[in-house]
Amino acid sequence: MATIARRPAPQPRAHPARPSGARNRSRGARLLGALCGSRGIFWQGVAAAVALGASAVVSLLVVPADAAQGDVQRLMYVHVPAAWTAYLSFAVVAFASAAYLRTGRVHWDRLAVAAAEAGVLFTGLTIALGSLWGRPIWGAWWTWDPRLTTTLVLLLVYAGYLAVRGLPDNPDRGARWSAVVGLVGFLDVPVVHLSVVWWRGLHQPATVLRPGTPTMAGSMLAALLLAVLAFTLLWAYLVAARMRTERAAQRTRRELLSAPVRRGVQPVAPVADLVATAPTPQGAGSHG
Amino acid sequence: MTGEALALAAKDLRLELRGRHAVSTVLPFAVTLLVALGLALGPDRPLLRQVAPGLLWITVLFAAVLATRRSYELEGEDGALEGLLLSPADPAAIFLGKAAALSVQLLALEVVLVTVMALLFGLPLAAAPVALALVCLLATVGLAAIGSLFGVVAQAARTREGVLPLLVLPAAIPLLVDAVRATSLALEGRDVTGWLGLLLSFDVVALAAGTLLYGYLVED
Amino acid sequence: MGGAGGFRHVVRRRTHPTCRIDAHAACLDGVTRVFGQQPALVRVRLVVRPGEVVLLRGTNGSGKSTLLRVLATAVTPTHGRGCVFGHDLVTDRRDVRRLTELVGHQTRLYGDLSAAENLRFVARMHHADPALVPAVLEQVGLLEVADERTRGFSQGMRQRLAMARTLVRAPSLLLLDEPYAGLDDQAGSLVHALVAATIRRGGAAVLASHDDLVGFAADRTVTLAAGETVVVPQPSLLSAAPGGLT
Amino acid sequence: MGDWSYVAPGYALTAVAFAAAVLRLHRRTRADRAAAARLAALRRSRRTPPVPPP
Repeated sequence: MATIARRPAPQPRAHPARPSGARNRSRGARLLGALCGSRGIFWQGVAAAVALGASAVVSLLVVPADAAQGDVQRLMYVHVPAAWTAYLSFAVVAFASAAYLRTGRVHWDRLAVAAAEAGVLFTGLTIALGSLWGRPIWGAWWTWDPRLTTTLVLLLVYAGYLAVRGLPDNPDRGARWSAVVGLVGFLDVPVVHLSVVWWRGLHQPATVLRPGTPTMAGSMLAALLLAVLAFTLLWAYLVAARMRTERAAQRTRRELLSAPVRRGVQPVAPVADLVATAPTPQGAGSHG
Repeated sequence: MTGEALALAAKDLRLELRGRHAVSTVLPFAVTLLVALGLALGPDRPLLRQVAPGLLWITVLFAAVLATRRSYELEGEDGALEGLLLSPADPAAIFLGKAAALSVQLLALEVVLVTVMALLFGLPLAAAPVALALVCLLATVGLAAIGSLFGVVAQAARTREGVLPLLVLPAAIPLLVDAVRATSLALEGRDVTGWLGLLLSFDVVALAAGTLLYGYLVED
Repeated sequence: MGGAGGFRHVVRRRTHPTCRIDAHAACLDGVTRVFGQQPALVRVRLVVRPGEVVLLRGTNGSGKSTLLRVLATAVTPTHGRGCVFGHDLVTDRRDVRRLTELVGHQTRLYGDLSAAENLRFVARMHHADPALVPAVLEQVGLLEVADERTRGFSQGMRQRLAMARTLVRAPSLLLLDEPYAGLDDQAGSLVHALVAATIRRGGAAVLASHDDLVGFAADRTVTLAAGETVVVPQPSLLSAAPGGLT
Repeated sequence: MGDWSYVAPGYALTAVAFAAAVLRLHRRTRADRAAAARLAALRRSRRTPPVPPP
């Protein structure tokens, strides 16, 4: 019987407009992909470490102390970049939350979570350093300075963002709730700042804490910009690494739903320890 | 859309008149808190008059949290909230209806609280009654908007206890600051237009956020 | 596209082409739904044609209620797609909600409102005619308690009121979750009248029930086990021989 | 008035905070990698045809 000539399986015709394979992704996407790959993150970490080291050396030793405040003013080189990074991550949380609500893409939510967690770190640091610096200058650990108070409100909003994530049993819903809290918190910040400025009734010019006034000595400004760059690099590293862990956690969670695994595992506990306690697979395959 | 919001607000208020929860629990709580705060600060009348606005708005804030929780509990009792969400009504209409009903309840509460404070702390209400009324109105609308927005989160969350204050209080901080300052200025008869503008901007932000984002909170 | 208010946020899922045609009253295409870690529904495929009554059978926790709640858009499917009368379950929620009514053990009533007030509120929220309320109450036999608060009603009376709500709304897709629990025979016949009315209107009905339908022919029976549809060979006329997986 | 007793704790606090954050992330990455490995093993074992029950 004539063997039926096997028609060669139709090759998956690459869509003419979009050649398949890595080449079709735009240059930006490829660069982002490289940055977020585990190797990329490692080099980000190294760059951040180098920049932080250099900035510490410069701001502690090289730069002259401030005429009025003396060495205490060196705290500016950590307090101001921390404040800048805190507000940066808050803006990223708000933007990513809005994008997640708008498009429903999961990577926006991961970016929002990563930025929120980094935000909590830097906001807490800003407040601690701010009061540490305020102590010798204003003689009090806490003054209702508009910026410090707004940063404190920022910290409360971050706490709300992270607390709301775990509330519903449906992780998608938790992500949506936290996105809404992140957005509402972001809309709050300008009103908070304005209220506190009026509330104190003080309209004195920017206090010495406010940087960037060109009157600062050239070298100090350079040291400050280096510190800001270093903090931003570290922030980028923390966010990128946190996004990878979030992606891995979500992948594991979805993995647990795939049929072969599901039968072997009775998922009740959270993913991390759940996998650790997963019983050794029964059936012939178990080689444990 | 407005028809549904009005129907919902009317239903909420009728439920309130029937259940009289605000009158029977929230009001006594508020007055007790006020008196306790007053006692804690001592009999010194000028001091009391100076902190009176702060006491008023702290009490209203906590009363708002209680009233919001009660309003959503009534919905959740028999799954009525899900009935609302499964109706073709736009989530924004549900939000506005709840916020309107809550505002009316809180305003009624404030009228009583302000008169009680006027008696206890000897506040010169006659100084600028219109300004005072405007401040109370704008502050209450903002508070009701935040309460209604986050109330559904507290109702649907697994651990219900501490969620509502955790979400409402940080968001209400600017409102608290503005209302206290505006009230004290109003009592002294000074100009409050700047603060009213700030309160108004807060209300616009809160209502806009509520209208746009309520849909995301309620969908499962 | 009347996306439900703020819920335009949705994973950009195109509904399966075959699903879009209006021939289907409801269709689920590989719907999975996970609660926390427990998958309640796993890749369920279901097609309900207009005029059809589908009976869902299965043990407790087999996913019957979740399936009804997914069809009623009370719950979003984690994976997979579905549509009701051509409206996608995830993007065209308001249209789906205009057409479907889910009656479960929760009767969604306000305790402090009277029966009539509850129904008038439902009529206004669903753009139905409030004048229908007295007639409907009479039909479910609650006319004499129309002005009493529902807080004092028994479970059976509350479920009759829930059915009255369905009559007021006149939905196209009727989703009944254990409609017979706690009902006497007379109320049971009300359920049949309700389903028959929906079918006459060209709608469809999906019932989840343990006990056998007395004097009632479901066109098709779907059995669920652990969230997955199980093909069980049995005659479709249930009243003939109660079988299937129990 | 240049007083290092405030600057030193400030920088120390910053260094400790950063180190803690990086360490936490590193530990999580390692835990995720272990989880992924376990799952892969579980999936591989599942794929081998199970021996028919006796």
